[in-house]
Amino acid sequence: MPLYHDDDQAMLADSARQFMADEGAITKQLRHWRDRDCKDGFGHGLWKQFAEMGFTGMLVAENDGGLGMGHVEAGIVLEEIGRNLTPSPFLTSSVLAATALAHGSDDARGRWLPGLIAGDSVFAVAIDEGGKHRPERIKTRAQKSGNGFRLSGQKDFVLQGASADMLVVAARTSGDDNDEGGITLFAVPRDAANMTHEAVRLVDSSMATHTKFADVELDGDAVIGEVDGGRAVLNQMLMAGRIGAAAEGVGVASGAMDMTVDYLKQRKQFGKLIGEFQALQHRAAHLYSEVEIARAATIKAAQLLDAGSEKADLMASVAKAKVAQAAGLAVREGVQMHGGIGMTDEYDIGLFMKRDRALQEFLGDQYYHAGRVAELSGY
Amino acid sequence: MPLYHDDDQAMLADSARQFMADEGAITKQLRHWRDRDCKDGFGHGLWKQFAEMGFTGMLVAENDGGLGMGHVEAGIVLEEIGRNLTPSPFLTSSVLAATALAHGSDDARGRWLPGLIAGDSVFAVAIDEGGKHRPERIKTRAQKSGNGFRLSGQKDFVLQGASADMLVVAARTSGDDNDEGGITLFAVPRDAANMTHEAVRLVDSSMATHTKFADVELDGDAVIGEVDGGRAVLNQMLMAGRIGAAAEGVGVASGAMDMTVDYLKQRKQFGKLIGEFQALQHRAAHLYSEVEIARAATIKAAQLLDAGSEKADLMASVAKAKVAQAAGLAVREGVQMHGGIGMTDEYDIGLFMKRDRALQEFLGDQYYHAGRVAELSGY
Amino acid sequence: MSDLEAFRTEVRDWLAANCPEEMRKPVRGEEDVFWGGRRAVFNSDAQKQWFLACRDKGYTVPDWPRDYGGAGLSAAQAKILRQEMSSIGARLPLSSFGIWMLGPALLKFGTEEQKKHYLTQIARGEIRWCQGYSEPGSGSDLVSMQTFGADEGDHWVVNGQKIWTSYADEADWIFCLVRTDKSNKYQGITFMLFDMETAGVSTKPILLISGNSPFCETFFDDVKVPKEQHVGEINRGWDVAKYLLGHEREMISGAGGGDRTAGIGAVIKRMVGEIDPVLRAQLAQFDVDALAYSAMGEKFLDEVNVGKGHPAQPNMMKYAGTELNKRRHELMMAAGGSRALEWDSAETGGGKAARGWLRTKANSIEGGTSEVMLNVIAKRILDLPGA
Amino acid sequence: MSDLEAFRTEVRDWLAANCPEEMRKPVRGEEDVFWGGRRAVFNSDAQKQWFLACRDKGYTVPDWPRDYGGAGLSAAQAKILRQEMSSIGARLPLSSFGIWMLGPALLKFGTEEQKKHYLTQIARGEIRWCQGYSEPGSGSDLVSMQTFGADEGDHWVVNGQKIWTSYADEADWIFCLVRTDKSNKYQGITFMLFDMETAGVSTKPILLISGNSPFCETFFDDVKVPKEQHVGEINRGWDVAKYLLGHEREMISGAGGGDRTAGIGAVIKRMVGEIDPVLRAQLAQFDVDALAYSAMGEKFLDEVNVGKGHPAQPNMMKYAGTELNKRRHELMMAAGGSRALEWDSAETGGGKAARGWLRTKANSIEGGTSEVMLNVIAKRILDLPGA
Repeated sequence: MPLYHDDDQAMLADSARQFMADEGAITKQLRHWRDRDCKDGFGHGLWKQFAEMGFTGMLVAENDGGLGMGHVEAGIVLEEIGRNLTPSPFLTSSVLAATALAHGSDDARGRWLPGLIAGDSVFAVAIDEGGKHRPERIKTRAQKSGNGFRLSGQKDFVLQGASADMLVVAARTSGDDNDEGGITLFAVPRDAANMTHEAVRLVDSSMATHTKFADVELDGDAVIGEVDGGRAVLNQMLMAGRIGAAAEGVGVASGAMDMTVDYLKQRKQFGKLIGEFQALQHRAAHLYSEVEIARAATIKAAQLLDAGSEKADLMASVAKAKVAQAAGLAVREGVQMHGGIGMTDEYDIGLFMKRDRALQEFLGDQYYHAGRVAELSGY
Repeated sequence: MPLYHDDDQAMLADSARQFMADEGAITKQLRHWRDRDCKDGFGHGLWKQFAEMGFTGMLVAENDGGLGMGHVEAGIVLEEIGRNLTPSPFLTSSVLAATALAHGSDDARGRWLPGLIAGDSVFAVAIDEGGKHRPERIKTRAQKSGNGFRLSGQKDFVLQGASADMLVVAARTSGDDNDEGGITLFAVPRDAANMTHEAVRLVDSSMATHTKFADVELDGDAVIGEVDGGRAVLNQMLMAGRIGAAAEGVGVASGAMDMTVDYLKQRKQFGKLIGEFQALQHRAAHLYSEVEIARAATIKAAQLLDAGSEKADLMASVAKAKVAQAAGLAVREGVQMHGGIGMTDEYDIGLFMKRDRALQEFLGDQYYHAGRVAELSGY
Repeated sequence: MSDLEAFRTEVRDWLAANCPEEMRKPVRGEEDVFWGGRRAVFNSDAQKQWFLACRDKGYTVPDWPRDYGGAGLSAAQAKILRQEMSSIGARLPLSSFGIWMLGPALLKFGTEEQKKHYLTQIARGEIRWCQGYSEPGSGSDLVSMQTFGADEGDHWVVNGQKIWTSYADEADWIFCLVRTDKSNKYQGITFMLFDMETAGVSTKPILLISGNSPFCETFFDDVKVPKEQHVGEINRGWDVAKYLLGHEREMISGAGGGDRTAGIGAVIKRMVGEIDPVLRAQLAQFDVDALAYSAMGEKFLDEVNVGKGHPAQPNMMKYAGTELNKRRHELMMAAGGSRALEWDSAETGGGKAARGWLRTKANSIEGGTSEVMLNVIAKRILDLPGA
Repeated sequence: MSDLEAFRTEVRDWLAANCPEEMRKPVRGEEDVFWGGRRAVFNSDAQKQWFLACRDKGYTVPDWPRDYGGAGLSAAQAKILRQEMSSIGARLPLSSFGIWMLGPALLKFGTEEQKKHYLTQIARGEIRWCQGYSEPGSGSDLVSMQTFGADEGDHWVVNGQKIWTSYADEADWIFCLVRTDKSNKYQGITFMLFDMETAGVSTKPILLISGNSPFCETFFDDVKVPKEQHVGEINRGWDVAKYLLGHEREMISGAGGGDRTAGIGAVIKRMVGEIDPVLRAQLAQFDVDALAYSAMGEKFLDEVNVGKGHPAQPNMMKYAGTELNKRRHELMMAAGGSRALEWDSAETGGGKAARGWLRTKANSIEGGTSEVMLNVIAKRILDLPGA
């Protein structure tokens, strides 16, 4: 498959770009909800519009009422989300949870997917424990209890944890903390007893929770996939989520870069447009190069994942790390090149910096993923 | 003590600068010996002149006929050596071996130091085993044999190994390869039987050897310091050598930078002096900043070593790593900013790049020393 | 040397007796900094005790003359005091733009009367100062400054607007650049001092991405400034401003340097316990740079004290120090992970890590951008053409 | 798709039958590269067999028309061939500036007669070409070019000097920029082709820091060039040159990219066994960049094949690819340690690592410096003012 968008993908990109620029714009969504101190961090109305656009269920199989598209297509939508800093539960619900649910039973799919597709439901995923993403080690435990399980432990950095109708929780049903095996995924409904959320607002105005499970009782049918066999599905989720986060990061980087390049063409200092200064030109050109490369890596990773290639895992880490570098550079250069006004809340460039920081951290930062590239390469 | 040169040091710096620019100049020494394929890689005549200048024995105690100066002073001479790429056995003989011999017996000092001070003798140090500097692990073994020892093993990257009158060899007299203790230093004379040198020319035209010891018989009085207690002296040598190499590296960086900044003021492209292009100006200014900081770190490390501070070891690694960064940047920017002619053998800038590479590697590269900074800091 | 060693002993004893334990703990945030001024409030008895002890000893400005409220220390003595304070982690008794910026300019350009009056007020923490340089639309380019002081005989009437005036809403007086001659673009600026309570002065805080507002917009509407309240010659304020900017750069570079620039790897290890290997390598390389910069800071101050070193060196220090500090906070955010992302949770002290990280982004903009610093190095130190 | 899959099978079978085992091993150095030309010598039977098989199949230039010695493959087919060759590690059968540079220019600007004649020679490896662009004193600045061709009716008489002509001493013909109109600084240049054996042409190798001499100075002393031996319009050679530079940049960027840009960490691990943790982190970050750039290379070629992508994108590829390749060799030197420093020892193949490392330093200079690439990106892609 060529590494550019085919005609269908180009059409999707056009409509996603238009939609997000209109409906998902910073003033209309991010600033709107932020300035109202919104407890969800996003607007449910927009989520319904996502459904009308066909975005919510794009990764869901056609048999399950979705569009059966791939991660290249999801990446197209995510790039536009990133470019507009549009707050939504798309990544956690339509990418991560949808990937998990694809491995769920008929019952599970029937119970959860229609709400997702309709834009009525929001899902969260509970993977991390502690401040850093280290899914190789899972301590949260689910013990057999009659027909079901009792879940105990704590998950952190659960995006949209408090507003989600269902949480996909990765827990240990056997083995030691660092074991590869012994993992089971559960679909935990919002009204589960003994589950408590400590909701925190993050730097990018999104909401996350520290979620505690104190003997949460779960039915046997809360299990997604196989008991003790959840690692494979978890890995599938992680690949999808990382590549999705990378695609969103490409959008954040592009948005910040475009805004900055525009500014270079308008702002005068010492009697010249600052874009005439060669030192800034070279830095902008280098940034362009980094962003282009990051985008290529992300599309490649998505294609490999869609093709079921065993190289997808490596390339997902490459993409996540590369995008983190490029987007980090884009927002730092963006603020610096804007000068003083770049530091003010009034200008949007700082919002890109904040969003980038949260996105960098989600599902592993550049250092984690560079280390992973080394490990997967055998050194 | 303030971190700038006092009056005596400033005088030393003036005379070292003048001497090295005159007698140690690239055409007179480096190119001269290189183009003649000199087997020593340096000129013995210059080494005698070093003696006349009082450089050879500057670190040797006054009681032993030296000048009893410190590492700040040695660093002053080394910076000028670096600036002129002057090939000499100063670092191995007057810094490393002299530091070891300061811990030697009266006999050892009496045997070796006069020749060093007079510029008649050249010493080498044999520490590394394998391609990377890892003095924590020493495999070369010296076994008790009658009154003396039998030495077996191989040392690599022995600068001036083939032309040295004596080699200071770090060998293991007890314990396992990775043990801290059990190290003994030996002064091995050039005519020792069963010692063979495979001499190789390095990228900077200096000479090094892979030296093999196949049951080399040594008298008991070849031992420098205590049997099994050589690690402390070795560490002292390493600090002195690393700080010395850093000082030389500061000179290499400064020389490359000065040559490049001069070139920026002469070369025209597109109808302008290339030094007028702001992108190059900013890169040159950044380079200046890095070189200044590297120099400060090196002087600080030398002061701490002279003061016997326990922080000297950490600062030696800081200096070695920082100088490697700064000098690497200086020579890369130097060649790039010179453009095509920077790639030709005819211009000197490439010689700076070659010397920097060899010096980077000697006694640990920037990665080794950054890692050491982390370890010494407890993480 | 023995005189100095005796002084060191004296300092140690004095610190032992006068610096409360509480004042030896790292500053946790803005609330732990004492800025003085008419409206000053101490946030603890210890803070008050420490400030008063230093004030009375002249240690708020150790190397200023005793006549102006200082301790009259020599360069070598001042370094010893710095070292001894640093070794016990003593906090600054008084933070002040008067000390860091206006003071040095007054020492060089002020009349004897001005020195006595203003320097003593500064040393004693009585007046808090702010700085009026930048204007909207003239960030790094001070030449395009518009604020104008009309000559009305014994006073000027000042109209215009300043921006990025740090803590203008909390300051008592301002030192301010005002155009007094419109015919001369590069000169024609006068360095004035006036009370922020003068009629016609108003301020409006600027909300930053960190959620804080350390800077203001400051408006002048027919503000009357008596003619004697200028420093240096009339229409030659640019000389004073340039001199002062050098000191501001020293101060800002101090934010990323000085003795406080120890490594961060060890701190982070204690904080988070486990460090990812690639992140560890980044921290190690940062620590190399930070410890090297710390040596540079020491060398720089030693050279400043004896008048050695290139006069444009503060620009290099400012550039390298602020870039380093930004990188430090990037790494601290990475080490802190998702916890460090929290914006207002109690556990993070109200998002201290994230807000602090965002605040550092201004380091390389305020007091002269990194780009301006590099221009100055290229021109004044490297002597590159057309720079 | 099934047509393409059938083609893939066909290619696989053909490669299995025609690509000798020896030609599937990584190229160890210049001696393993076959450049063709009048004086071509094969350094092994396998090399010869592989070249002849490809030549006869049109696979030296798979996507050129069959009429000019190519295989006439579509973009999709050519990609499949590339993928299959890459997957068995097949060496290039023929390296040639004729293929990479002159060929594309002839395909666009040449007359039918020129195409038939020159392209077929190139495809069959009969003539080895060199490029005459740079002159002493006009490195990146081609406008200041001095070599002049005086109009003598049916021919020009060319005088002047070129520099950095790669392998001029081994080439048969040169494609060369010559000023033919002194009154027009920006135009007035003609793109000429001539035989290096023409009277008045001489070359002198330039010794490089790597100890090798891949470049020459080339001198023209009353060299007679027939009028029909120019490409494009007279005095409009700049258009041809610019077009060709784009292709040169693609080629040079390929040196640091393409499918060969796999990670180096794994290779180094096998080579040295033990890797220092901080160096490992550097290798990991390099591998991230290299694998990402490899994807970019694939995307770039896919876009070129269908005429998508920005026309200045080759400049970006050249910039990023060459900077990456320099970094790759820096890291390989660091991993190799003191052994890699050796300059002429047998164990290091005569200093292969060190010489290769030094050679890469020219990557970001030849074919347009990195600085020129960044200028072009700023101007043509980002549309920045005055760039």
